[in-house]
Amino acid sequence: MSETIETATPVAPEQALVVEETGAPQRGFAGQNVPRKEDKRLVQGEGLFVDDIKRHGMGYAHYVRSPYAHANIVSIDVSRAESLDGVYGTLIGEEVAAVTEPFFQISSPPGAHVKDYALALGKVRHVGDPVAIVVAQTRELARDAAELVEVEYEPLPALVDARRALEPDAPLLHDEAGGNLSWSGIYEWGDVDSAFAEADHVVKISELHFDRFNSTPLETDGALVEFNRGTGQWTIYTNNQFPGFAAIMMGPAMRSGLDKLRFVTQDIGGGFGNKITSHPQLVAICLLARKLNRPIQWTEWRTDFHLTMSHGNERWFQDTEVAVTSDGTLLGFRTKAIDDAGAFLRYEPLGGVIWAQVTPGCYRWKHVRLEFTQVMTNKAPVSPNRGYSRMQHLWFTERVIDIVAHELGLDPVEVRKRNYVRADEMPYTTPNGCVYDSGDYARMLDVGLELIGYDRLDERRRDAESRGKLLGFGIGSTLDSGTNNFAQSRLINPELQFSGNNEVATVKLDLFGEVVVTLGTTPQGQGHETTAAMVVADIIGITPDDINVRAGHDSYWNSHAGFSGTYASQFAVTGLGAVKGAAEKLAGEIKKLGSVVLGCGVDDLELAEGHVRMKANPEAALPLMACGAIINANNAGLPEDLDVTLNARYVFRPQFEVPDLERKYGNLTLTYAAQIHVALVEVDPETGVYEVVDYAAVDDCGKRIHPQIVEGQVMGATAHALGAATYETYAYDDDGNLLTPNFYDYHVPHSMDMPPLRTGYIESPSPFTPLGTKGMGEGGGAGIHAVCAALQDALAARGKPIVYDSHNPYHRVWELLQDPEASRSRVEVVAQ
Amino acid sequence: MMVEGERTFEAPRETVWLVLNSPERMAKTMPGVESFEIHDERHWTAKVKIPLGLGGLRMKINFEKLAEREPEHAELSAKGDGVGAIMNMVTSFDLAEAGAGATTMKWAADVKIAGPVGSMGQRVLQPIVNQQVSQVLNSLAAQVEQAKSEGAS
Amino acid sequence: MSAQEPTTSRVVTVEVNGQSYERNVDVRRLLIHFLRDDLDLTGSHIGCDTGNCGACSLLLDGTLVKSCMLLAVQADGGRIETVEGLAAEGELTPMQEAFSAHHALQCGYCTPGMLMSATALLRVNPRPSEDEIRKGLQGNICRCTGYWNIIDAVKAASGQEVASRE
Amino acid sequence: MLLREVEYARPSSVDEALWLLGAHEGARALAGGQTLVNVMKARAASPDVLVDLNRLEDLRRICVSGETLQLGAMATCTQIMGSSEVEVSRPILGEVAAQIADVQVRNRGTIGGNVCSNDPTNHLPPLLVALDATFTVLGPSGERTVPVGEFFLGVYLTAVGEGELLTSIEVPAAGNAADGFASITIGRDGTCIVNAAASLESGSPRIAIGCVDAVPVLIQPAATDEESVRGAVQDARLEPPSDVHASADYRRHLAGVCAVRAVKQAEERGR
Repeated sequence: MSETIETATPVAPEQALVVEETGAPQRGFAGQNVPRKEDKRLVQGEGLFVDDIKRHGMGYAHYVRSPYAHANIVSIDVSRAESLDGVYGTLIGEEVAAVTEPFFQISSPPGAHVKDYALALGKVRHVGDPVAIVVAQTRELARDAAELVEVEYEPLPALVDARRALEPDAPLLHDEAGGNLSWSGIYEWGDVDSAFAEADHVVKISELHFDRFNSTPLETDGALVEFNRGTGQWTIYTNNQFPGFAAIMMGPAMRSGLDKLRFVTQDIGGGFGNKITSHPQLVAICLLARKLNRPIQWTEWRTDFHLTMSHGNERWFQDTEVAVTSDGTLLGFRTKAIDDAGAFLRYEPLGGVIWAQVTPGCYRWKHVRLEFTQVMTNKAPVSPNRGYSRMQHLWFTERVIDIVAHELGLDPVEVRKRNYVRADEMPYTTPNGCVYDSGDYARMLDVGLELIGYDRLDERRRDAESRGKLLGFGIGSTLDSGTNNFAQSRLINPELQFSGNNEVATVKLDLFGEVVVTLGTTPQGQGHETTAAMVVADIIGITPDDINVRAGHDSYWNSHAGFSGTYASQFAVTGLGAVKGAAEKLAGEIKKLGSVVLGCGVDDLELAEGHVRMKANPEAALPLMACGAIINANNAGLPEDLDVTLNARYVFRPQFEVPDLERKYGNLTLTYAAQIHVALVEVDPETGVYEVVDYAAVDDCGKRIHPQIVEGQVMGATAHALGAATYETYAYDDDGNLLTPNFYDYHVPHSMDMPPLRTGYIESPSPFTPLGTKGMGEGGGAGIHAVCAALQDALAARGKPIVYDSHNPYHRVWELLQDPEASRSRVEVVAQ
Repeated sequence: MMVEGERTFEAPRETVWLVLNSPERMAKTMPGVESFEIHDERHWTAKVKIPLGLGGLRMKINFEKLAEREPEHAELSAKGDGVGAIMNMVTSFDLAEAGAGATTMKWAADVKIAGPVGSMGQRVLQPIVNQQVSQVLNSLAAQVEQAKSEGAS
Repeated sequence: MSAQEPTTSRVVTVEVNGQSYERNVDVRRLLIHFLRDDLDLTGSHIGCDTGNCGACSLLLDGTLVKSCMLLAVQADGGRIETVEGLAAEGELTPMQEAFSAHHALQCGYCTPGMLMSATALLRVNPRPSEDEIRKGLQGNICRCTGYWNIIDAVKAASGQEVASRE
Repeated sequence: MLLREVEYARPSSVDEALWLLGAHEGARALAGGQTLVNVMKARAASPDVLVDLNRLEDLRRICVSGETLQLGAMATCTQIMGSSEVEVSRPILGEVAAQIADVQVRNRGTIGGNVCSNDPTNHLPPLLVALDATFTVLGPSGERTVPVGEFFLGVYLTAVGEGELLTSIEVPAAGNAADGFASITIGRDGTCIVNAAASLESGSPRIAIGCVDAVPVLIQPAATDEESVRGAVQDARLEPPSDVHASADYRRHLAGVCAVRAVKQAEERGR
């Protein structure tokens, strides 16, 4: 297998060509909506999801979980459980601690001192914290036995409000950390003080709150693990979406070489970031597979997912001050962010820097100070959730824009257009050294306004009034920054040795002419098999149907690297970049072989219609099948120095530098897709019940390889945002009980809840990526911002209440209507 | 959740106090008691089957008398442990003469329910708790009547 | 009086997608687990614990049900249709074709249940309005698509015009 | 989630069902199972024996006898929605049945199961209170009819005792009565926050409010104007539960709103 690592240097977006029989050039597959390769199996129930996998003699694992938010574990007795017929065995925290190390902590101190194991050790820190696992012959028996595990707890006071976490009398979660602080840092760029000196107005906002929710993929986490005693290797069939990260977490903890951890995924029932941090569960199941010497199957229950898995970061923004000139030009802002990480740091405190990828949002403010404080509480651990950490910050910037506009009597559309980064400023360097690659936000807004019928807004207001409703109009402007520079983790912990990013693909031409593609990614519905095939087809001169893209990820394919996975809006850049690189290498080798066989120069050859052939004389052609046969099985007489394997591996590596850690300055991500969304809501003033009655989503993710898939991602992100804006919340009572542990009380949007949707797009190709694409799919929570803005607009007529929370269920809207002053007291405008 | 109220009994304070502090009599006020075991005058245990229409919820409840100021104030802790539910309840009783051999009892209970049953939601649990409480109070009244007729003191 | 005594397990005979099965089943085993674990028919999925998500939807004697709220023994003697039975000899149904053509699935986890609900809807209502489609699918949660493309697919499968969004 | 071990019997007659319920301690009738099975999955409740009523077609019958609409306890929501008898004699039942959960649940869920579970969020209990329904309960000692005022005893608790079986629900035919229903749910079709049903006969309203107490609260204002209805709701001194979806105050407020809306809808239909 030949191997080179190249650097993707900025190239102009190109248009792949294939040659038709006529010889006339025509458009390639890229840019077309070809049918998804994945669909045929999925619409027939022939997908392979993790719970579908079975092995002879496998045992079913069931977790015993804490009913208390915070308690010491006095004793655990599994004897009655183990004596039940059909029970294979159990696992408890002491055993885990005896054979594993605590998980590596990303954080610098104090978070670095947190000790986190696969099962609770000595105390439980949130409702659902796992204290034991029972394995039995059937799912039912495992659960029966779990009820026989006797755990004695000594309840402790629970910490549920992050704002209290640093008070001296606050309950302490992790003694080793010496407090509830995980990480804090001060970010300051530009000249904040003089910006405020220059300002005509300073708008002060005492507190804003971004609520806790997550995207609840319909398939919960799971794994089937086999342990090979002879080789000491674990094969982990799972739906973890970031095996590269899981391996880094699990290997050292399990005192195991990474190659002993074989990760296999196929179809994954949604991820949205929520399936990145299942490494504690995977470790526990691995230990059981070894201890009980049989395959172990674990599928998380929905209730367990809600209680324990991957909540989105809850964040407060306190003492915010915004410097504005009288014409509505935004100069800068100061704020203090308090981030609630929950009980453990499974991916945190990376949220403490990820937000900085979009520091100024879509706007040109130059002077920013943000004090970031992250604390731990007796709630489920947080981890990446679609829009991870940027969404919280973008919601904040959008709230600020609308509050400023409302309080200064300015038009939210005008204020945005005045302050958006302009198309002619692209590529644009932000105050903290990030580079917005391309885009035209003002134009996107115009498209959105047209789609929503902005010119008929007054008419619609009157119509709503005539029906006793209040109509509101709101904009959400967001960025979907993609392709991380992992060096940003050093802003959290300078000791970390991560930087840059990468992804791997292999493309080979097999004995019988079959083109086979393997990816390091772990798709969860993004259609990687399809788009990868399109890119390869355009380069090799065949059709996507001729190409077999292996489904999922398998460490054994050797087609993965340290950052392999599907997360953080990057496949269209890193994944397809790797695919393109590998396909071009293969194309080069095919031509090299062709030149030998056809006796001509490499440059005289082209690839088309499944042949390598002479441009001048298409009759002189060698079928790909022949190429595959020659190299793989019929190679006598080939020149000794012919370096052709027809098996190309390519590692795509975007160009990044390590940021200046002192100034916290540098480029943190490669691409910036943008979403400008516009929402119209109608509020029933009698009840606070409201509905989104019209919605327009305008997206720009550069070159679109498969427009339908891109639009599908936009729709999905929009649905998540609308759900979070109105219905979805992880609410806890004062004792730390989760009040929304299932789909009754955690209402995700149903088919009846979705508003009429219009979509628009513009294409600003990225100058920094091989295909002009930008990573996309997360969105920036634009729907949350747009609904908040629309509510504030709708309620303005009723005492100008301030929408201060990202989550606005009916009762909160009703409270805003009842007592607008209570919310207005959060805002003060100081003229200077 | 906090539930509280006030109730007047046509009986002297001593009688009400006696009932409140008699495990045997208190046992009779609880719904669905299947067995009852007294460890000492401050600690006792009851196995109950709380009648939910969908099938009774079995619980083992340990009672502990936390404080008392005879004859006007008492505090009782009840820790219930059942599959699917964990209950912690601290109830305080304050007795005052209401003249003419009557007694008013101010009571307040702080009820905490965790586990799957807890996740059934407050809109379900709160009414259930309120209902159980009013049943307890009614049978408490009955016990007081009985104690009075027995001339207990 | 003489009545059959209650038991904790029973012999169950069902016809699934035209094939009949007989198994001895624990009474407490839910129909969805019976299909997935005992019959190895893993096309129908489980997405919640509470009967909300509809990923396990199937047709029992022609009626759309959620198989996580039925005991397997309750299906005894019944005729079951699941997603695996839609495409006879691998020939996709118009509904399956429409789901693919309109990108009505991403991860594909809700798709089997969604297809069964959509199929059941068109059997009783061959040309449903958009509201009727939404109501017909209200018991099936999808977390990827936001439903818009699914609604389009059902429209298309029922031979109706699908309007552009742009 | 997974059930505890449980015994199961499938009676072939109502008598057999009754015998099974009486002969086995901890036995419980299994109707549609759309609530019971979920509660059993959570293991929040675990009957010892399930007596499956789903093959008892007699219990599914919907018929009109004289001035009374008789609904078999095992009539499903879907059945009620499509029943011409219901359409003719008390259409509101079909309309409200159509607002329950989703297609799959309506296909299995029965009117008897819905009222016997009496979850505060259910739509049918307040509706049947407003319609002044009566309930036929069969027990070892024979049949008895229970007026709606005595039927609902608490959350998951009704007058149907151990060893008894709810066989049918009788609702007076509308005659010149007009009915209305209003509810506030999470989203278009999510969990109910507050609901109310109203039935007006010659101006004297029966209004039942759900999800504000353990059982539906009946209020009977003197008149149907908004002021009287709101006043009557206030006089009821509701102490609603507060939860993640609504504070007690908000529920109290919505109770008034829903009551008024249900009455308005009834009046519009009356005209």
